[in-house]
Amino acid sequence: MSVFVDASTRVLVLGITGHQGTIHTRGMKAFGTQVVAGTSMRKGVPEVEGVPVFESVEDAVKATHPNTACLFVPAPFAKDALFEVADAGIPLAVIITEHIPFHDMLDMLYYASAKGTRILGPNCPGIATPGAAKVGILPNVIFKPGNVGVVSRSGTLTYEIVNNLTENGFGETTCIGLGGDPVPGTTFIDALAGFQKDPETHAIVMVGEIGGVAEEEAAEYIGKHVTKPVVSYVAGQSAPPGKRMGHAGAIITRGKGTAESKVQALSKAGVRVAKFPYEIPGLVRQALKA
Amino acid sequence: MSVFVDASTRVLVLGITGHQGTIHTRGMKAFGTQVVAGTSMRKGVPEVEGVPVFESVEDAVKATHPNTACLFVPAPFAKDALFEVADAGIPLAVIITEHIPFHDMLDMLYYASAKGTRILGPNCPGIATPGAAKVGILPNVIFKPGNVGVVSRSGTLTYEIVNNLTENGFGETTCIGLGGDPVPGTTFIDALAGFQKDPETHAIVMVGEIGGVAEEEAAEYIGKHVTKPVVSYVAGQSAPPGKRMGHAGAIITRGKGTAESKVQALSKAGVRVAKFPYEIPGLVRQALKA
Amino acid sequence: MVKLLEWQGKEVFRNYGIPLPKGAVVHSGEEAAKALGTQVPLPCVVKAQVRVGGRGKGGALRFANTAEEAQKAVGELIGSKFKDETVKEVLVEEKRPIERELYISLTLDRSKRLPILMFSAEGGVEIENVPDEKIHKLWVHPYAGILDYQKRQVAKLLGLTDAPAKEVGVLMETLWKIFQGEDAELVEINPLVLSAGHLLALDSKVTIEDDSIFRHPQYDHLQGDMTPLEEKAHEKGIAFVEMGGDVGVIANGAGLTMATLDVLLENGGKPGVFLDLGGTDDPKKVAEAFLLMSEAHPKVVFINIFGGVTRCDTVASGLVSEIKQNPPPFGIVTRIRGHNETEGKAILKEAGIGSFSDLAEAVRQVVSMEGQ
Amino acid sequence: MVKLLEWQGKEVFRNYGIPLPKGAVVHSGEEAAKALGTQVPLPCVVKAQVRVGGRGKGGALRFANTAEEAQKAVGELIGSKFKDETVKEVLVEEKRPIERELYISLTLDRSKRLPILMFSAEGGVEIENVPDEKIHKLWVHPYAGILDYQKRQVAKLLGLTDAPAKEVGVLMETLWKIFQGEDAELVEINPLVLSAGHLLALDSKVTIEDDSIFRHPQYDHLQGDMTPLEEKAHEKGIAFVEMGGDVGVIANGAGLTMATLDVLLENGGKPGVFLDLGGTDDPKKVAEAFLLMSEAHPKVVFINIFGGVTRCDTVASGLVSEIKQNPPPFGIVTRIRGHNETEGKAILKEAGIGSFSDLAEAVRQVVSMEGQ
Repeated sequence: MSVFVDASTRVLVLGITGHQGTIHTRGMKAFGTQVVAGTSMRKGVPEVEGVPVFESVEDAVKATHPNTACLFVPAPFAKDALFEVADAGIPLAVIITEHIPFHDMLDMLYYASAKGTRILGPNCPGIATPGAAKVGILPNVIFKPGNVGVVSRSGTLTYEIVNNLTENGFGETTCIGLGGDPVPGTTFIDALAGFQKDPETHAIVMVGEIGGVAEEEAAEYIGKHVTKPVVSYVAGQSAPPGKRMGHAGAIITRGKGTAESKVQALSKAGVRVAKFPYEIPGLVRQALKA
Repeated sequence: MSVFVDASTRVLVLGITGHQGTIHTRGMKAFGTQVVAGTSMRKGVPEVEGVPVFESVEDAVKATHPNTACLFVPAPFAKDALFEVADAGIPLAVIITEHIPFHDMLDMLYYASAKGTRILGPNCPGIATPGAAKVGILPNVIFKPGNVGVVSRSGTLTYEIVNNLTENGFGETTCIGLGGDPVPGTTFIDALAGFQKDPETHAIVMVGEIGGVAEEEAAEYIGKHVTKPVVSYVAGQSAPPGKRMGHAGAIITRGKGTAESKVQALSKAGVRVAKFPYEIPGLVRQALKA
Repeated sequence: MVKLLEWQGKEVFRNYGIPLPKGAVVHSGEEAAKALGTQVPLPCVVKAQVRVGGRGKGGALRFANTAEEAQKAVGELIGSKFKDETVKEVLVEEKRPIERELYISLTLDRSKRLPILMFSAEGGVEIENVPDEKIHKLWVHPYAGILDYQKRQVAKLLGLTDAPAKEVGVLMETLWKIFQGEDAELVEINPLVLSAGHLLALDSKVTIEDDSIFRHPQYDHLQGDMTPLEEKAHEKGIAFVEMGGDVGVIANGAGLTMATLDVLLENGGKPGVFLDLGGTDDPKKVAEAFLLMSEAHPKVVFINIFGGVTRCDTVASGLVSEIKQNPPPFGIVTRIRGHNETEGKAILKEAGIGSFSDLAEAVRQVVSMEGQ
Repeated sequence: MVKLLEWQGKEVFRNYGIPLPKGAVVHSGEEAAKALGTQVPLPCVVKAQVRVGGRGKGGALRFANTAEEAQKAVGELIGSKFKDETVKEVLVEEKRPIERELYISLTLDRSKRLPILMFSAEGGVEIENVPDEKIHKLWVHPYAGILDYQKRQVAKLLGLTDAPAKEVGVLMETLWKIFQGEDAELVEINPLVLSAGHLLALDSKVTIEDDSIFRHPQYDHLQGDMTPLEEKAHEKGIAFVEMGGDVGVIANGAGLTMATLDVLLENGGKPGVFLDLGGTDDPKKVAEAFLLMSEAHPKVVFINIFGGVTRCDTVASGLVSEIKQNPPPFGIVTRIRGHNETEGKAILKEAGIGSFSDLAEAVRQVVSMEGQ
């Protein structure tokens, strides 16, 4: 078992003829993912990396029946692309594209939810279920099948943590990168609910960062609904208030979203909180033994 | 048991100080319904028919915790009233108001569904569960508790049929008036699903009329999902094409929505179709014996 | 349903920026000659402004190469009858070269409860005659409106590239704005033509929803396809349909009205007029209904009322007092059921009005009176 | 985040029709005197145009009864420093009678993932200082916009009746149009005043989202609250924050950058600049980062890269070649992990650059070099 993607995942890559689209189609295929189709605004491209390319999502769906979309389309066109995916009835859209205006994302979120499509992202590294499928840009080499579920708002920090877990003998059920944008399609709570339900996940690693109140809300949810052990790290404990720490998600304003409040809420919910990212494998070992 | 309304129903009447609002508040109370609050655009009205009156839905909800709204507000203000009801988290809105533009109703439908509010109507007589609660304008005297579920797009024709059922010794679990407008909030299928699930409903009476394809869709649903006996009558078998028969619902255009196609579809799905409304009690008796 | 004439629909199109041929509405040959000298270039098309369809085959569309020809055509059309509709206005329009004829419309899909955009590369003929597989459909979410990918899809399926591909996207948005902004039931362009490399609306079909007229007073007095009596009833808020037979039917509620008709026809009755009092059973409406009925000259009137909210005795008293004041020139059969039915029937009996409980029995009485 | 100056925000307000006092932006006392003679009536308010808050207490807002007083105030303000921000422009505005001071704003509620409208009857002070129970909140659905019942609600809670009750409804719709139309992160009016019985926006706070600038080029060159170096990095698409210490940190990804900082601070290091290369580990960006770093004059630079998509050896090669070409004026410690880590470290070692696997160990080395 796993969360959101598994061996039955069939990926449609939107923007497959772009630089990123092409590279990561190769990466997804190398991971063992069934990449069944691509779309492109460029006309007359028959295939990319052995994957057939269509002019519209509707055409791709009719011919290849994907159940997951991976969006690499440039930010100004992402909203329309997501509408096309939702109208075609694809239940999961992983949006890698960064710099999508949050006003667009609000429209996308409410349109997608009316059509029954889940969005993961935007501005996220994607999702990987080792041994089954990867949708996005996560590096292939860091994963190993196992019983730890990982969910994170960060990119490279997550790679680092997963790599560390794998090097320490652990493996992952699914690794979910939520992305750091202010309006995420999928939240910690959605991912935690998935891991709680997944029988193969025995422990959950949740990587948060400063800004917003997503970690506090997740802590409340954990306290009420998650019986599996959760290990967490919150990045940005030393960040100065009011400064953007790399992306729009990581900003502390008006005394809200501080690392302190997040760490406190998580600890209160029974989460083992690491002070530094490299403490995570040790805490997971403890948790699994307990 | 029953469908959509029961003894726990707590009604908020929007437009309670209007002529219709006041009369039917009295009627609902006489039926035994818990009418807990009303709202009005008129300021400074403390109560109507012993029901406290508030200036906003939010105020009414805070004070009296209704779980059903009944709208008598004039058509130009119905959309805003429904938004207010949906934002207040009330899960069922029965819209009696007629002449609401269908463009408004489209907005209302998608807003309500995003907020988790079911709309019954507009332009409908409401819903009644004998012995428990009535929301709307259905006459009180025609009902008796029993095991027949009734769903209809008509008003008085339904009263006539229910009265006929009751006079013939039957009683009703719930009687649902969908209303005859082109964009109904609740459809035959929603009601049929409710009756199928309700253990006390042993037979279902479905009163259709010409126009649209709601009866054909209901027939398909019955064929697949309804195991209880269904008796039906379709009004307007003699209606001339292209003429409106009283309200926007009842129009035959482009050869679609004819009585023939409806009767055929229902018969094919195993429904006992009455040629005339007064045949219904006999068919129900047959159905319950079979 | 307010059904706009072609020129009225084109006025709406013009206000929203849809490209149209130059044209003028005229009421006489002289007006046509004047317009051709100034606003409208030759050669031209002369189009009778009627609401019924099939104008092409019926001679309601003519072509003219000279002002004289146009003047003559207009003179002939004005006052002529086209499928029972008298031509009062004629649209004189420049004749534009036509490379292709397309079809596009926006209306409500009641089944999906969503607006539906229909389009076809086979325009210029009645859409009913275009085979299903050549009509493309897409649905519009009321909040999101026309989406960019849908514009590309339409351009592709219509075989449009370059400027017309862009124009059709703009047109889709405009149709959507009209559909929502004017509370339309239907906005149709047939044919939408490719003329000198650009899209152009050659015809218009726009209907406005009755229920929305409160926010569009400009459409209030535009006639629909109702008869004068239907119009009169409409103004009083009574649904009234003329059908050609000689039994008048008065009932309350659309469903009950239709059911009454069903039983009547099955028993050999010929409904001439039917009149739906609506969900109410207000006695005042009964009086108004009687006056309207008199104007339709039925042989016998059948009143079928179910007393729901109002009691049967109230309705019966209202009915009797109206009949006493204005003795109607037709026979009356009543069937009154529901709340306080017995009391109601007693009142009617006293006034000498036949009254039944059983619908089939009542209808048999109506048919026998009709046959006398 | 593009933070508009008061007068820039008011230009936006003016374009959308929000009522404002008469005013003029001036750059000198002379310009002020000219404006007061023509556009702006006396008495007036003289307001330094700076992005930081607390202008009232800090002397950046002055009142003037005569043109001379105003000219003098403007002369004093122009070129002065206000919390590190130099005043370049001054807004001279007519002084209007104030009956009440209110607060209203629209921003994003990240928790509910919905726009939030906040309003309070206690305007004119920093909203942070208004107690929670006096700030009212309502949420706006992105598709449905401001609803009529919400307008009534706001008017009621603000204690507005008659004309101002209607005006606040219109204002809410206008704020919503600005919020969506200009892709704003925040649209705030504080104070919104009741002046001679009508609503008037006395101040403006508008910030535009960076990511939306592609469709609002007019905001492209309006300065935010970044330092010149931060600005330069921003133009290159590199997130760059100056913090005052003397260790430069280069990492890839916001999370990893922050984690690096966390470990550094905990070990007694003083981060001076940090620089997020973003989700990429493109060697070219490393070169650009080095040039920016040099300008910030750090004592030691710590490079913490996780090789995800790009391999570690590629990154190491890029790094070495850049360092050979432009020998940097600071010490370097690297920690490179991930794909082809071993090969990468070998390359760095050959070039004499210290390289670690363990983050804590690397950080201790950084701190020891910083202390030298």
